[in-house]
Amino acid sequence: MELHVENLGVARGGVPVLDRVSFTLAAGAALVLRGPNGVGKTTLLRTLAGLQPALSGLVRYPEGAAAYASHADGIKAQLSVTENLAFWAAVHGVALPETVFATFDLEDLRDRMAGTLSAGQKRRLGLARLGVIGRKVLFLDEPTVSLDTFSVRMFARWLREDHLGAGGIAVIATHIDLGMEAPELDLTPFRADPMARGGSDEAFL
Amino acid sequence: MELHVENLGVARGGVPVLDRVSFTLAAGAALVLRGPNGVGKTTLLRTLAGLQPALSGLVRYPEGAAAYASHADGIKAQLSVTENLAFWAAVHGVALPETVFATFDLEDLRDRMAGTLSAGQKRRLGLARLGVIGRKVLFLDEPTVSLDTFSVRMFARWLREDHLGAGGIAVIATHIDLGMEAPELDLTPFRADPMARGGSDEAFL
Amino acid sequence: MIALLKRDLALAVRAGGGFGLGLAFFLIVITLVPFGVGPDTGLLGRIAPGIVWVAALLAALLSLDRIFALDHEDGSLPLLATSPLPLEGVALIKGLAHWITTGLPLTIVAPVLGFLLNLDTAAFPWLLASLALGTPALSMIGAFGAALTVGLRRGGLLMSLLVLPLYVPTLIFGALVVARGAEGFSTHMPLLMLAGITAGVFALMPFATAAALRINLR
Amino acid sequence: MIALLKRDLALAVRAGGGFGLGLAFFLIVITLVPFGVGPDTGLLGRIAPGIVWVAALLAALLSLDRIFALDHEDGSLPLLATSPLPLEGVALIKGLAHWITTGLPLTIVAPVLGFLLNLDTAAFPWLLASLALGTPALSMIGAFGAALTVGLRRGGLLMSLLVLPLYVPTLIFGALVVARGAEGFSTHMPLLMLAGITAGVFALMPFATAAALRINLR
Amino acid sequence: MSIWEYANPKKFIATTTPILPWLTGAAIATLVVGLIWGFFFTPEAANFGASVKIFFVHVPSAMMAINAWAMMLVASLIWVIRRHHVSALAARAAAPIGMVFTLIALFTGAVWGQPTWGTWWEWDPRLTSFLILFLFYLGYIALWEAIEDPDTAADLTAVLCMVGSVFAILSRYAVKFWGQGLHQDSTIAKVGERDPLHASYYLPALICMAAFVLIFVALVLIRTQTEIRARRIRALEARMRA
Amino acid sequence: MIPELGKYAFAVLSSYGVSILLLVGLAWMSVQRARKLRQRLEEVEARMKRHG
Ligand code: HEM
Ligand SMILES: Nc1ncnc2c1ncn2[C@@H]1O[C@H](COP(=O)(O)OP(=O)(O)OP(=O)(O)O)[C@@H](O)[C@H]1O
Ligand SMILES: Nc1ncnc2c1ncn2[C@@H]1O[C@H](COP(=O)(O)OP(=O)(O)OP(=O)(O)O)[C@@H](O)[C@H]1O
Ligand SMILES: [Mg+2]
Ligand SMILES: [Mg+2]
Repeated sequence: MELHVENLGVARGGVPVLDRVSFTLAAGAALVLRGPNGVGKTTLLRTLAGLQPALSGLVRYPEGAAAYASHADGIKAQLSVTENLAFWAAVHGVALPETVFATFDLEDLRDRMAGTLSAGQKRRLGLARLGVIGRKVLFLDEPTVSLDTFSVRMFARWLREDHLGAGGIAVIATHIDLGMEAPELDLTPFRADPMARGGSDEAFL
Repeated sequence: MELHVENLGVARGGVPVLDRVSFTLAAGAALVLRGPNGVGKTTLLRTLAGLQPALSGLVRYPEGAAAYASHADGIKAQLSVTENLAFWAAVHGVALPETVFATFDLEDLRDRMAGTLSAGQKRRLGLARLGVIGRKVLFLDEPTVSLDTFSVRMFARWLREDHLGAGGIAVIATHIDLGMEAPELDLTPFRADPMARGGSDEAFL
Repeated sequence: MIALLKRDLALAVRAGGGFGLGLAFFLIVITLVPFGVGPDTGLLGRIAPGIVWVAALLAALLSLDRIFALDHEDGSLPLLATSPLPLEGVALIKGLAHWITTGLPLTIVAPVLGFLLNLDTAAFPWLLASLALGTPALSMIGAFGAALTVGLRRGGLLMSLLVLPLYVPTLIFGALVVARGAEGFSTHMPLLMLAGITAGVFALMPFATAAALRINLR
Repeated sequence: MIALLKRDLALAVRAGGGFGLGLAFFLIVITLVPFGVGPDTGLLGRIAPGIVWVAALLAALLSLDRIFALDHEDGSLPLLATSPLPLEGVALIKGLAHWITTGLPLTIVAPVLGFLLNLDTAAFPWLLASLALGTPALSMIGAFGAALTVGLRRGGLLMSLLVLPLYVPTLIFGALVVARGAEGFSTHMPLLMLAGITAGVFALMPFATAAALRINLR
Repeated sequence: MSIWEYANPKKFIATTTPILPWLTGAAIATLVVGLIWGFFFTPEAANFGASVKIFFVHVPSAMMAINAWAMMLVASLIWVIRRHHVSALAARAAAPIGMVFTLIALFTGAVWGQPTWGTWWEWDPRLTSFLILFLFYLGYIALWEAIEDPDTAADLTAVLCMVGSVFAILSRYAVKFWGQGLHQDSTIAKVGERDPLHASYYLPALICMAAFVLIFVALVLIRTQTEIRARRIRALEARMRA
Repeated sequence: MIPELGKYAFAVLSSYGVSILLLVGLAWMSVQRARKLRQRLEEVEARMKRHG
């Protein structure tokens, strides 16, 4: 199990955003992406997760091992917390682990309709999905937005012990401190020259 | 100009959430609301802004002086950054101040459609609206979510110098450090007894 | 208020043709009817006034959820409610913008569609007059329905259910104007009624709409 | 896949009656037509097959945007796309869920509405048969249209525009079955065609729908 | 003591519970008497034949279908002005009953029309306005069901009920103007005039009407109590979770 | 016993039948829901007492 990224170039809206990004993560390793707003963190993560095509370069990890999580987490307001998680468990063909409610501090909210949760509670539900589906390679876009410090620590603990400890891999974009040691990668130096070749508009330059 | 809150009780979904909240802010003062996820910060701010009725108690500030800002900031994806701000300026009957683009680091993005902004850029646009409409009493719900450290500092500067410095008032809910000294109010002790009277369900208890 | 009208029109144009689409739907419904009913021109001519009016109504209906739902989703609505604009004015402007983007273009092309359905030529001016007079009421009643259901995710169908019975008087008088016009009878009375309905709706509905919005924003 | 079907049905029921509303719309369109056309029962009886079918089509159309748009807005769609489910299967299930919540109830009540429009009693079994056979195709074609427009904010009207021409063959044969049934002619040919269309649509559309989804998710 | 005290949910349940058995009994008794009289012991009419017996379910249900909406309008107004929860819940409780009465009137009218007018359905003004009334009931109920927050639902449905009432009257007028009717005019109110209802029908008809009124009141009370309990369950559960 | 209804038999019988059916159905549903909710309320109140 390894995530290997080589000379990756990514684009958004037809404009190259990042260029020549390379790194390799072994099982159990995490990488924190840093960089100012608009540098291309979200674009990079979506490309890694296979949700949009790369401009150039190469991404390699075992097929069907990746999961992507962003602000919008596929939470249905009209389903209860348990129903939401049970659905994703069923889709991924796994049983809903009972421990997940304790891990993500959702015990008291089990039967609450997801639509009535507060911002941070909703975020915890979104993260709990990751604990349910058990994918090994996680691409997380600002996972701790709206979480209070206690929940941030709780999430970091889960990531460190349950996910990475079990041989998982994680790439995390964030502006705030996660309270866990992991190598950081500042994306500023990889900014693509907007006039560079590449992108779907290439033929017209 | 003064914001006076006395014995305020607020509810969400018919359930009392906070009770007996009191504070007074003079012109030029800010208050940071703290508290774990789900304690009722968002509910309190919405009540203060007049978007939902209070259960009990009293809120007093000059009529028409308040503005509320949350994650959803009324940004139209199909309008450009300038058009978005110009619209809110027109609705509030003020001219669009040229300085606002520099203040919120939007110079380069002026003619960009708002839908193509990154998460942090969109947030900056949402905050710029506050700089445009010039309301004196601000209720801000996690204003710096998704902002990079540079932008957070920039926003704190604006708040301190341009807003509070000009006699404004601000109540801010946040989980992260804003990098500015302001008194904090932890809401945990004000948690309402769920069985307390009050709430739209009162008659049925 | 002018700013709001301008913004709504700009959004309608940019969001992939707010103008064109109401029209296109109107056109398509009218062309579908001959497929369903069969190509008998006499029959088509007789049902034409009713079909044109029902199609206009459905075209208006289908775009109603644009009126407030978008502003609700992106959080504009509470901001507008706390802005210096009176909410009644917002409601009125929203209805007006909806009419300009659907009712107006539809009125203008209606004569062309009258041909498609073999409508008697004598009825064409009446078709135009009745649509011009009646479609504003459809938009304003629709704004009320949209305001009632704005809090609900995809309240589209519920809104149709609420709005359609409210459309009945407008529809009856509108189609009656055209039908009577086609047969050469006096259209005085239904035209007057149509005008009365539109006037009444514009006088009262903004208040009901604003009330519904206030309740939903709570 | 069963989980997805169950979830979609649960959501349809909880979101304020996904079942009832498609039906209500069907009923309302059919009751509106006489208001437009006038109370002449002979005339109504003759246009009834076409009107019922056009109404069924519009009822299906109006709820199409529920198929994918909700899942797109809350981010479920990319998650489903990266899940172990094949996207073709997702498309099929989505079409099926739509049929169960709109096409099926609509087929069941159609005879009652036949009464309202004075449809010949001989045509009732044919009405039922044609709707039962044809509405699944409407849902599946609709899912394709919904997939094409899923990225666009309020693609509702654009979707209608794309989908309606695709509905024409189903509409023609469906209405033809009923009309021939009413007049006592053989309904063999149009019924066969209808069955063919539905079978073809179910064989091919899931692939086209999945392809459209993949492109829109990029 | 003010009459508004009964608008307190507990007081309402306490006062209505002892009345309910009597009311229910009276409703069932009058209905049984009225229908049996109407069905077995009335003569055939000259113009309607034996079908005149339908009169005894058709007219009371048609009457009560309209009255139920009127009651909902009054209850909605009370809710909007005085904000008594029971009033809003009573309006909610009455809607399905009104809808069923509308359905009965529509159905009995339709099967009556078949032998007398030769058609199940005719786009006659009176019939048509009943169809519209049915749609109003449907929309009103659907709106109640669709909204989570009970007070929001009460407010919005009240607004709908008021606006809907205006449009219902407007539709009645529009429909009258749009087609000429087959349906006969009201004769009940014309007792003593030139063409009064025959005396042998008058008494059973009156009993049936009383029966429908009693049924309506009894069901409204039962259903309002149920709605109050549902609301109380909701309130208690919300607090237990919090 | 049943009066002579002639050609109106279906009309009269079905209107009485359907009307009674609808009324009884509505009453039954109302009573059933009343009973169910009364029971649930009692449970909830009991639970409430235990939790204080
Ligand atoms: C679906 C069809 C019908 C509907 C919706 C309907 C509706 C009504 C309504 C609203 C009333 C008025 C009740 C009142 O006075 O407050 C009424 C009364 C009456 N209807 Fe119908 N009706 C229908 C069909 C028929 C038919 C087919 C007949 C007989 C041929 C009929 C005979 C009567 C009579 C005799 C009255 C009593 C009039 C009076 O003396 O006041 N109705 N109906
Ligand atoms: N359609 C478009 N045309 C041009 N540029 C675009 C378009 N869409 C996005 N961009 C730009 O692409 C860049 C990358 O955006 P991305 O969302 O990846 O940034 P990010 O690093 O995630 O930022 P943040 O920290 O604010 O979330 C941004 O500068 C954005 O403005
Ligand atoms: N319909 C409802 N029924 C019961 N409780 C609800 C309902 N809606 C919200 N709540 C609860 O009300 C509480 C207050 O929520 P609120 O959004 O104000 O919290 P918050 O302090 O802003 O939290 P966060 O930091 O996560 O944004 C939460 O515990 C939430 O779960
Ligand atoms: Mg980002
Ligand atoms: Mg919050």
